[in-house]
Amino acid sequence: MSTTTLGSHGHEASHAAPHAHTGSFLSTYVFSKDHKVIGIQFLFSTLLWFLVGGLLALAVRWQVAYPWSPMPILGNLFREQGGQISPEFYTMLVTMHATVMIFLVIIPILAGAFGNFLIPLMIGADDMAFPTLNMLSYWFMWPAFIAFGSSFFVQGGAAAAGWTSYAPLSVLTEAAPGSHMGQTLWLIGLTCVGISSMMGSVNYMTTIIQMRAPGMTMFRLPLTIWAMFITAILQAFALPVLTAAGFMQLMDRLLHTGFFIPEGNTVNNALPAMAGGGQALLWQHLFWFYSHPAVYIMILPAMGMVSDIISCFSRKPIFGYKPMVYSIAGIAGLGFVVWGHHMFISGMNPALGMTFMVSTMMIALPSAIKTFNWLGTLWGGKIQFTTPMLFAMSFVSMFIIGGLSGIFMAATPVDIFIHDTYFIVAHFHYVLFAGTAMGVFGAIYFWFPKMFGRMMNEFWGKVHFFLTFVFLNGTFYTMHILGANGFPRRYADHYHLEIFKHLQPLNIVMTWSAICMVASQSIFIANFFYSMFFGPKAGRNPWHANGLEWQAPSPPGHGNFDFQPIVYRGPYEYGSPETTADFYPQTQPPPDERPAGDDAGHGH
Amino acid sequence: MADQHTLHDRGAGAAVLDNSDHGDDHGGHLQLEYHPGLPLKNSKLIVWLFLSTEIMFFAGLIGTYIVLRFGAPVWPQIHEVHLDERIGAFNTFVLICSSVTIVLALEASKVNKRGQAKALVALTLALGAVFLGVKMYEYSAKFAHGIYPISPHSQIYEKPDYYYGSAVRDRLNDPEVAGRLNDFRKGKDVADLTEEQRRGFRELDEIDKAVREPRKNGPVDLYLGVSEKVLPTEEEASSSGRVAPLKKPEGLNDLFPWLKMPFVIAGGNLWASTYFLLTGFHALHVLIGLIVFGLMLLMRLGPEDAHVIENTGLYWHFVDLVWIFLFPLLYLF
Amino acid sequence: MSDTMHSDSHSAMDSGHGGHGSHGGNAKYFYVFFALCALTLMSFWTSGDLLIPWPFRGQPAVGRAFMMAVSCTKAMLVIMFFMHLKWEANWKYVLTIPAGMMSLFLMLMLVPDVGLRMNLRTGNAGPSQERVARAASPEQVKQLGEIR
Amino acid sequence: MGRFWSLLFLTVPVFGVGVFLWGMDPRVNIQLPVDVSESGHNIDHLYFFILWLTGVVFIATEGALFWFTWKYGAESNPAPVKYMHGSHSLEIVWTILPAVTLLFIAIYQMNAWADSKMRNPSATLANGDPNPDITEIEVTGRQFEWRLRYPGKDGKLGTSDDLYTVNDIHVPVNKMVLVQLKAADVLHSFFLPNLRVKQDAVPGMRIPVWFKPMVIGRYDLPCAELCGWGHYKMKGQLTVESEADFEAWSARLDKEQSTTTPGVSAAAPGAAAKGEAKSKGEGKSEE
Ligand code: HEA
Ligand code: HEA
Ligand code: CUA
Ligand SMILES: [Cu+2]
Repeated sequence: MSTTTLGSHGHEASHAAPHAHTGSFLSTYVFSKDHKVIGIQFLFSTLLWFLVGGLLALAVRWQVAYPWSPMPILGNLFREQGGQISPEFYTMLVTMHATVMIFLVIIPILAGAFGNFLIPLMIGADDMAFPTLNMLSYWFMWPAFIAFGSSFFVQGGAAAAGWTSYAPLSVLTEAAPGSHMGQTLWLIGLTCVGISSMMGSVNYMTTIIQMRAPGMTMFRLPLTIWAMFITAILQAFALPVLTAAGFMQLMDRLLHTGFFIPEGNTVNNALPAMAGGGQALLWQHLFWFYSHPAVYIMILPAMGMVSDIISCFSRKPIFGYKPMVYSIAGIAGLGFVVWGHHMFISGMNPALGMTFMVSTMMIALPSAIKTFNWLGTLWGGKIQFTTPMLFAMSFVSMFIIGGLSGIFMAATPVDIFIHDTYFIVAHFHYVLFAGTAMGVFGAIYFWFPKMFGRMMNEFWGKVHFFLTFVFLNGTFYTMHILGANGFPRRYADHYHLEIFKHLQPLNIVMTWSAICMVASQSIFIANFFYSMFFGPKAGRNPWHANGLEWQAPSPPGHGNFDFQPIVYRGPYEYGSPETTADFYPQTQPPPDERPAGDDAGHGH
Repeated sequence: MADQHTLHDRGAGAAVLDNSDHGDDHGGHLQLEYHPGLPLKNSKLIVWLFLSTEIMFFAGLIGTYIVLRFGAPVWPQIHEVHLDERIGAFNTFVLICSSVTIVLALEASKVNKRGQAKALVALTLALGAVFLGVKMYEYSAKFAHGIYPISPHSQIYEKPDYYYGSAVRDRLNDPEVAGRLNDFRKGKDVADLTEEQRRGFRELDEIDKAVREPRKNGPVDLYLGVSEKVLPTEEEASSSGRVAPLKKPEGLNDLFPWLKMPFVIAGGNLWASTYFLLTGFHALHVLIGLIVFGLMLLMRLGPEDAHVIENTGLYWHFVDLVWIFLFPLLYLF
Repeated sequence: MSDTMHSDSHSAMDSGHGGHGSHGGNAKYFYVFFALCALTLMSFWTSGDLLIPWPFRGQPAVGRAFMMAVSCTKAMLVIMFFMHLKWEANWKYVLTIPAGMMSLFLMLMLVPDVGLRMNLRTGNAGPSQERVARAASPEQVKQLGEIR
Repeated sequence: MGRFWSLLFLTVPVFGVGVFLWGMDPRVNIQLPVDVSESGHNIDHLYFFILWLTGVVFIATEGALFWFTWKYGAESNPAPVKYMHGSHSLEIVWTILPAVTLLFIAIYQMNAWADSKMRNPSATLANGDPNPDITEIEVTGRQFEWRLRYPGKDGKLGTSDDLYTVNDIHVPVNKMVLVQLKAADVLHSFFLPNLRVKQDAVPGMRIPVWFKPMVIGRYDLPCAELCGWGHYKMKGQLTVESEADFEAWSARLDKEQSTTTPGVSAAAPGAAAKGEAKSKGEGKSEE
């Protein structure tokens, strides 16, 4: 992160290195405009929130397995209730668990942390197009951190209307305890996250379009960058609608407009709080118009990074580069026309449901193409079972499970039964945790040397992988079975219903599995921090990878490159017959060309 | 948008040529060369990208308005909600003028007519301020009539029904209202009242008696009569043709600002919700534009700043564009 | 997307809107200005009190369609001339068309659910009695007119 | 170590399929709950159809993943990597095949969807009389209970002989039930796991829900849409009984409720609901 390492491996570095950067600590590490620092700031913040979200999940799990029995250890945090989770607290826990995980972990860790860190490095730029804007996009997360974080401590507690915040529950303050200040804070936090993502996304698009190194054509971009690019487009087009909807909900709550409240709505027989005139389903439409594309925002970058990792450790070009690119674009395009699949049972016009069902089925197609191409990449390679590779392969394996369960739900008649049951919970934890989060772990292990200049410990990395992999399946797989029994979501206690009584033992197993899963993350945390300071030094290119980022110093100095990168080929030329090494960096001139630095790279 | 010119705009492909732009935070490192995808400056590209997100933002808002409006069983005529399309048309004209002035400012700055450019930007700023001023006037007229959403229940009622009746009675039971009415009945301070106000009190007195004497008329007729006295509306000339009343009829609420009597506007609540939502967010955009224009006046506005004018101009034209749709949708539909 | 980029990337930077007022002086802005004013008047015409009375008084749908057409024309003029899109390369379509399509699609999909909420719909769902009882109804509006 | 990891990936399909097979074992009895409706088997059929189909895809893809990691591990695979960038024909194959499969599923299920959500039975005959083949009930979800209204003797909802209960639905067996679903305050969801019925109740909307119970018994009616802190305890009960029992039950209810005058508020919850619904229905008139 400091310029002193710049050029330490240096070819051609001599003229770039000497200018030592003399900023204050504040401007170098806190209010830095350097994309790498911002990326790492995002990484640390989101990992911290990941831990918070994980602990919230444990509280949720505890209640589901042992309703009303005081929670050990974590229960000390709410000792005034005797460590017992009350029903209103449970809905808060579920809501905030999902909110934290989605808005403060997965979205910012993908776009914010990895997007920031990787985009300029992988396209050969010295920074983002607008560094100040970039810095602001990080600092706009803080109001959100504060709003979400503080909402636990305000009167009535945090938001408790589910992460989907369905109106009218979220609008009528009389209807739920967390619907007082907590819900307002939730909406404010959401808006800030939105503004942050917005600034990030326009910046990323500009950077990727305009600041690629000579020779880096669009079809020589690593898939990570393609995924980030298309994710940015998704953000740019989908998010404003959520922002608009969020403002409407805020107005409904604060100014008592009536967008989401129909006439004649009563709470507890009381006279209508507002005159209303609106439509409850409108919120759902607007919310999912963003949040369905958002689920792809939450997986596409991981897919991109996994593609890079798989190709690198199969020592083989990615199978079907262009189909991969087109399928990312296809997912994004189709992603805008399927939002209704969350509303099949919502009272939406059933004819609309039919249309959305067909488009939802079709969206499995690009995902299928991607899955098959990953498998194709593995086929005939020389697979190195490094930690990042294990995580990447588990991404593929787990995404298949999560994706296939999506087919059940896309089938409207089946969704009648499984909607709002644990089948859904299983589905999205498979795509989100077992998919994206595993992909993110892989990416952390993969790019850690670039970020901090040191390697993470392989052995403990594998132990971390093994435990996480086993316990995650133990936690989430059986949720499918629960769902098939109609086990409803967001229930503080299921067992007073006759048909769910026999499912408690299964839940106990899952809860203990979840506890072990969270516990095994301590290995990761220890490995992460130990390696940051004491890990073996990584050279520029510890994995023998092709991407531009691996030609820069580790960690890259200010301005990233100590030479002018010129790109001669795509990023996946592993095992090319043109060279003797099994990798072929994008910047390495072909044997019949003059050495880099000339204007040779301009033609394409 | 606001900090457009403060952001480091490292012109596409100009990395090598354009060292001057790399301020303190880029000191010293190697200047990289790029292969830009589009023949645009980065700043212009990002403004266009930003505008496309804005399209979606307003699509969300306008779409909401359209579906709610046409789904509503009844929507108020604009004169029922005291909206005047001539004011809207005037504001449209103002925004169109400001669009012209900003584009002329751009041309002027390109040919290095700094003074002219500055004057035109200032003119744009002034026009934008006029727009906001008119908007404020319109808002305050609505607020004065009690046409706005408010908790726990707005003063707008959909129907002259039981709920409306009890709201009227509640209001009449309010100590302040009841007190003033009683004072009038007792003849206290009557001398200080104008003729109009005396008439108003007499009407209020009638209302007070009528609503406490149930089923004299059918409640619908009775309450409609009440509402009509509280906030009269000009009758429509025909079902779609609208004749704008030049002199607004005065109602009891206009006469007595303290009265705040509820009234009936069919569809009025949702109308108020959407009207303030759309115009509010548009006005916010105008305001941001004005701030940027204000900052621009501090610049030299020669050819070197032309891109700043161009980018703000793009934003400003977009704001104009939104209004081009809002005007007919809100005032003429 | 990338195709457009490629074809554009080498048409030199200044061939775009390099900024030398090369599109026929400022007169065009005034023409556009007058056109916009005239169009505003035209949509204002539908409200009926200009010199010639608006001929479609009884049919609000005609007036609305007319106004939207006028607004789209105005928007086109602003985009093309003031925002200089007339002189930009193909990238303008990449940005504007998807956004336009998506916003149209959003509105379209809202119609059956929100736009028709008071009507009977597929599957025979409809508004609840409570809602009908509290919502304003067209009959009442007629009554209102009679009283006034 | 490579072998170890490929075996780990092999456990995924083994464990995955195993769990479902174990769940289907009648002794364990962790599977779809008993279906007692006339048309629920359509949904079950689709569920199992998709289960088999995705099961095959699952085993194939996970199996391939295992096999490739087993065969092409760097430690054990002496062959050089296959340097290739993909295959056009393969891409076409694995685009068309899933596309056809998915389209097939999409079309295959449309009928079941239309049957359960679009082709609603009518509560009235063509001449306006109540349809004798249908039990019509109005169900209103509110925090945190289900309020029910039966048409009473005249078979019409909204008349003075309507009957009211809370959380306790009785329906005759073998007869189509048409529920007019509403919500008073927030979203709820009318979920009958044993009848494969689920429909959100939306404030401001009246949504028809229909089913035909075929087996006498009592079934749980949980609420399946988050409706506040008491969401979990918002449970009703569906009692499916013989026509005679149902008649007896409604006659008893009728007797109870016609003796209670609507004004008396200290009465049973059912009667309270009645009084309230009445005043709401007559909102237009003076008190
Ligand atoms: C990263 C996030 C992510 C991803 C990628 C997906 C992917 C998909 N999702 Fe999921 N989804 C969520 C996150 C995600 N989802 C979340 C968070 C919710 C719940 C929100 C809430 O209510 O709280 C949800 C809910 C949800 C629902 C609503 C359920 C309900 O509430 O009733 C539906 C319904 O159709 C659905 C469908 C799908 C489909 C069809 C895909 C497809 O894209 C999957 C495609 C992938 C495959 C199919 C696997 C690989 C392909 C093959 C191996 C090829 C061969 C396959 C076949 C021929 C079938 N999802
Ligand atoms: C990205 C999204 C994400 C992730 C990762 C998770 C992770 C987990 N989730 Fe969650 N969940 C959701 C998104 C997510 N969830 C959503 C959207 C809902 C729906 C909410 C609603 O209905 O509104 C939900 C709901 C939900 C429920 C259903 C509640 C209900 O409906 O009643 C349950 C129950 O078991 C659950 C459990 C878990 C568990 C055990 C984990 C575990 O996997 C958690 C494991 C946690 C860790 C492993 C943390 C590790 C920490 C680190 C690695 C940090 C390292 C730190 C440094 C280096 C500094 N979740
Ligand atoms: Cu009612 Cu959940
Ligand atoms: Cu979705």
